[in-house]
Amino acid sequence: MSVMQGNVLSTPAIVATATADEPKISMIGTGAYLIEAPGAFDLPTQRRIWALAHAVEDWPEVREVVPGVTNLLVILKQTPEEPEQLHLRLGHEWDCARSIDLSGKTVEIPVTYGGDNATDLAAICDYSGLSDREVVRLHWQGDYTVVALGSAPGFGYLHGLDPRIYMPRKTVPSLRMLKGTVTIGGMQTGVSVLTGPNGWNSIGFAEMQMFEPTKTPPALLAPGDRVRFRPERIEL
Amino acid sequence: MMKGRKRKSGSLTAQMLDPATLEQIALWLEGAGVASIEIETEDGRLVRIVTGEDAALRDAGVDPVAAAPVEPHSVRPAKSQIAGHFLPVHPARDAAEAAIGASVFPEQIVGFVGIGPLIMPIRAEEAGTLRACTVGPGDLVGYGDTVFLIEPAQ
Amino acid sequence: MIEVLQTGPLNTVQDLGRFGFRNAGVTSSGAMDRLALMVGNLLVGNAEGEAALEIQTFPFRLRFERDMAVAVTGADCEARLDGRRLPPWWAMPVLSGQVLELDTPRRAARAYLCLAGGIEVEPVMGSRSTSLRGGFGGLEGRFLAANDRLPVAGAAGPAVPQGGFGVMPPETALAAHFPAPEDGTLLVRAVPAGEYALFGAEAERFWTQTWKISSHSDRTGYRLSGEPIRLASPVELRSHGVVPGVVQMPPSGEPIIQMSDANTAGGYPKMAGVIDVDLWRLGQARIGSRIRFVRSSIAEAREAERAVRAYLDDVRCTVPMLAQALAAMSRR
Amino acid sequence: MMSPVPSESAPRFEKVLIANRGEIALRVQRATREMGLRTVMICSEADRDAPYRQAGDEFVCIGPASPRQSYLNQAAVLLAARATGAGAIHPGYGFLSENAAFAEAVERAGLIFIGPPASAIRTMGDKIAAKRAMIEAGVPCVPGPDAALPEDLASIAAIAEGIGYPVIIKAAGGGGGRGMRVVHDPSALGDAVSVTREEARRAFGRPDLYIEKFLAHPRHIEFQVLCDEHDNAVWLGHRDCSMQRRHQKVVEEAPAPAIPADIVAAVGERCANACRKIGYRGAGTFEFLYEDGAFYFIEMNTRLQVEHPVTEMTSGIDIVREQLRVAQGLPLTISQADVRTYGHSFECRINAEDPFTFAASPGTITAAQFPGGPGVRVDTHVTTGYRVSPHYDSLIAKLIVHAPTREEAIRRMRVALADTAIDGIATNLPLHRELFAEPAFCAGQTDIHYLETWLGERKK
Repeated sequence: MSVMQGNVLSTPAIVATATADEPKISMIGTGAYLIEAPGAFDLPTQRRIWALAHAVEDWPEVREVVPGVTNLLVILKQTPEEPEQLHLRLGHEWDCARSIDLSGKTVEIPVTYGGDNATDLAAICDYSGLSDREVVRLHWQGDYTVVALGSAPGFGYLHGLDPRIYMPRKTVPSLRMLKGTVTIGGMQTGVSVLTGPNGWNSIGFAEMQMFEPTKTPPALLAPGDRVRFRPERIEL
Repeated sequence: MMKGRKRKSGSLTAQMLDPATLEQIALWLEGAGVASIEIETEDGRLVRIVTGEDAALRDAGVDPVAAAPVEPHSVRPAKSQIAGHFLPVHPARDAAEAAIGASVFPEQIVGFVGIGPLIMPIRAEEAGTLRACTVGPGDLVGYGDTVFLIEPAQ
Repeated sequence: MIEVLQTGPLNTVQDLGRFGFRNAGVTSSGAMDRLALMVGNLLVGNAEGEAALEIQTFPFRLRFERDMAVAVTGADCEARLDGRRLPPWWAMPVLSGQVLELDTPRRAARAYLCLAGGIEVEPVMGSRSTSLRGGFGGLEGRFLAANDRLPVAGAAGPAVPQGGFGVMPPETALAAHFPAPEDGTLLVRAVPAGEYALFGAEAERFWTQTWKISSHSDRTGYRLSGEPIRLASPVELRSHGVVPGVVQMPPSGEPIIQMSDANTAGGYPKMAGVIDVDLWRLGQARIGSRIRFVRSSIAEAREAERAVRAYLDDVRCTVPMLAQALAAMSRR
Repeated sequence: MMSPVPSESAPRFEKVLIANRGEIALRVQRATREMGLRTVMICSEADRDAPYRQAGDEFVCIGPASPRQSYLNQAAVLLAARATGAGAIHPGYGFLSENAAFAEAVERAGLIFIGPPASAIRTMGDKIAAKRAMIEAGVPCVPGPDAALPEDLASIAAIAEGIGYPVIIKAAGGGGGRGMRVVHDPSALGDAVSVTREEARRAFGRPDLYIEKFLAHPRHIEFQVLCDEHDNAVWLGHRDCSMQRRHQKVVEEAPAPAIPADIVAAVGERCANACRKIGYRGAGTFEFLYEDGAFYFIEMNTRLQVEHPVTEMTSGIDIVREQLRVAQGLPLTISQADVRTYGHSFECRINAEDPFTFAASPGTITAAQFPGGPGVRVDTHVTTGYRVSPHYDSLIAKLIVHAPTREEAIRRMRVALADTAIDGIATNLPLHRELFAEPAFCAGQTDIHYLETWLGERKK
């Protein structure tokens, strides 16, 4: 399964996206629409995406909605009879969507920074020109918001990373990164939920279970949640 | 798609005595290198069908010496258990489950009947040699209609 | 109970998939050939989405530990029950102790074993499908191994006729509604997706060339090999949800089709989306086989979907009729 | 609401499966072919060699001889339709013709049942529901409440008075003469009630009693109706089917002799209205008892009847053809104003049975000869060499004559009967010949008890 995974951990190096103020609405196959918000990746845009998701998820023809990074995938129960109509309705719904602030919980994640699992810390230091202590400090001092879940069960894309420690994803992914590894990918950060190949940069390790299939809901994080990293140990 | 050929189901006797069927059976027998065949009908009658002389076999390119010796014993029918259209070969396969001339074992599937979206098997009742198929592909067959003739093993 | 006697890797319990958790990063999973699963279930009197075994590595052998009705659909694996050869797309009652064997199919990739009542593993998030990547669902979230025993629920539907019966394979029954293969090349219908226009004139080659399904293909996705179609400069998108059927164009220029275990998110440019109703055919395409994309439309997809629906309804309606007719005939 | 009339070019079905055997299968098949529709005829193993096998487009055996395994095997009939691509099923009479569940199964399978909607079959199959529906539609019924009698005698007496003597007291669960008492005047009511109630308690385990008007010498008169989906309902005159033995009709005639035309017309109209009211479709028959100038509804047959030819002869309307048209969604070819009946028609049911012991007589017909000539119609499926199977109804032919007057029709039937010869098996031809020489029968207006009484006396 490894070969198909690399692409999901995207850094918006060159972003092909919607024009200045119109969202881009396109179909994927016969049963899904992707609505991509115009403009930058910021929280106000993301909040508008959440508002759109909230408005659309109860439509009778909708099976599920998947919020992404300033975009929303709307999966239909069946192939639409009038695809153009639905396209227009989605556009209209975006126009009407106002920012909603999901009243999320705050999750504190204890982290062991550095150590055996922080194999990419040195590279980040090189890239940023900061010391390892600085990098770790900037990371745990951050105030993060869960933008979306995806790529793996319970994996949260966290927004709020200090721009000084932005780090492009690796050209050669780590082949066996442990589940629980705290990582930086582009302008985002997150805690990996599966052991396996991973292109993000590792800086630490968290024991916390991010996903338990038998729990309701199974994922610890939800869009809108606030995340704080608490440095339990720093091994530098 | 099924061929819409008109086909009446009927008793084995009636089928046997139909000149067209007789001719067809004779052809099959010749093809199989068999000189004569006896068929037991459901009312216990024995019908013997004898093909042409050895010369006819030679004309057909069949070596009479190689022709399988056929003892004058009865031939058993393999019947359809339901009304539908005859499928000699399963639609997902390239070849029949059993070829004419092949040995078959009891309960072996030798052909099929299509009923709308479903398929029912036609089975050999006992071990023997599959001698002839008495209906054409796509023909309508009924419950109890003879579709194959099987020469029982000794 | 059924007991696995012999199996290759990657054979799993699957149903129609797990829905509603994509936004938590949970892939839908589910049978690669959903139609074969649905038909198999209908043959044994189940609801069309009961859990069954998806067999994609062979040989596979299994013993039934009680009398039950089963159906084998999908790829023709020359199935044998206690050594006796069965036709493909076949349902029959089996006895406790009987052994079913499936061999490597010559055509198609996956066979489905449906059991009356369905495989009764604990549903996880509303589905019994195995998520190998997530490690949950199906049998302990893993693929089957020899000596595994799987529980089978009690049958609810009418008894399957003693001598067994079959169904017209969808390929035959629905031949008029699917493009026929050309020189052994599977024609897969797709509609252009979000970034299609970025490829400009190059996009034409997406449709005209024949792609080979590479060996780096599995339930997650098919990597295709062929003459690469690259963008002048690589494009990455913000991470967004994806669905099975999406055809992505990574920088290598060789397409990836996301399949049943599709990633929930992606960022590669999307060239096209395979129409849902053609996904089961892709699910039966083998590694090394060739495919070509045929430009389709939502209207054409709907037309084919209606035909598939009618076929399934016909099977659902006719199966109990056959059972009843035969039962009435055997009663004196 | 008028549903749109489908155009002739887009019929709802092009192939009809005839789910029956014998003369009616052949009768239906002729009408079907006349309309340019294709036919599928089914048979059991016993009927494999039926002479009509050559007549239709397709002929296929669906199961063993026993009716339950073949003609009554609903699923097998539906599968045969599915296999042959038939779009509609004509059930004929008997077998599955009045089976509401079958009608539903046919519709569920996406096919057209050539008959009324299942709901109408169901309502009319339930005696109480049918009676209520008829009372609502203004069709006269046998007087008497549908509820069990109260306990106190005074109330019972009042009910009896309301109905008018003679009345009959019936035990719930009784029948066939058991648990029934006829009361001719009020003085006998008390005893009859208490004796019958005691009998009911002991014999049937339920003390419930019902009361009804007692008809001593009724005739069996029935009205043929036809309805389409476009709110048209017509009645095609009436028939007298009083000539019965153990509820089996032996001879039928149309019209029923000596019933005032105004009474007939009033009842016929109500039957047609009742059809419109219950949303009936296709052909049907309202059966009545008739006594002293009054009609009493007994039941409705929601199908084609054996004796439909006498109505066809007098009305000139092909009832099966109309059934097929209605099933196609087409309007009836006639309105009530177009219905003209002319002359008189008789039908003799020729059965393979001993004419006087009525023991069934299966076997091979060594010679069969049927009459002809003006006004003579023979509906049969048998020919020389035909084997009458013990598995099915013994009806082998229907001899039908038509003439301007009843007297002429009787003379025509006598000649037709004389010209008919069936050898190799016993038939009831001798009974028919004797009946048509019987003065009382020839005079007409005989009641439903006449034949059994006549047979009883003949024995002595």
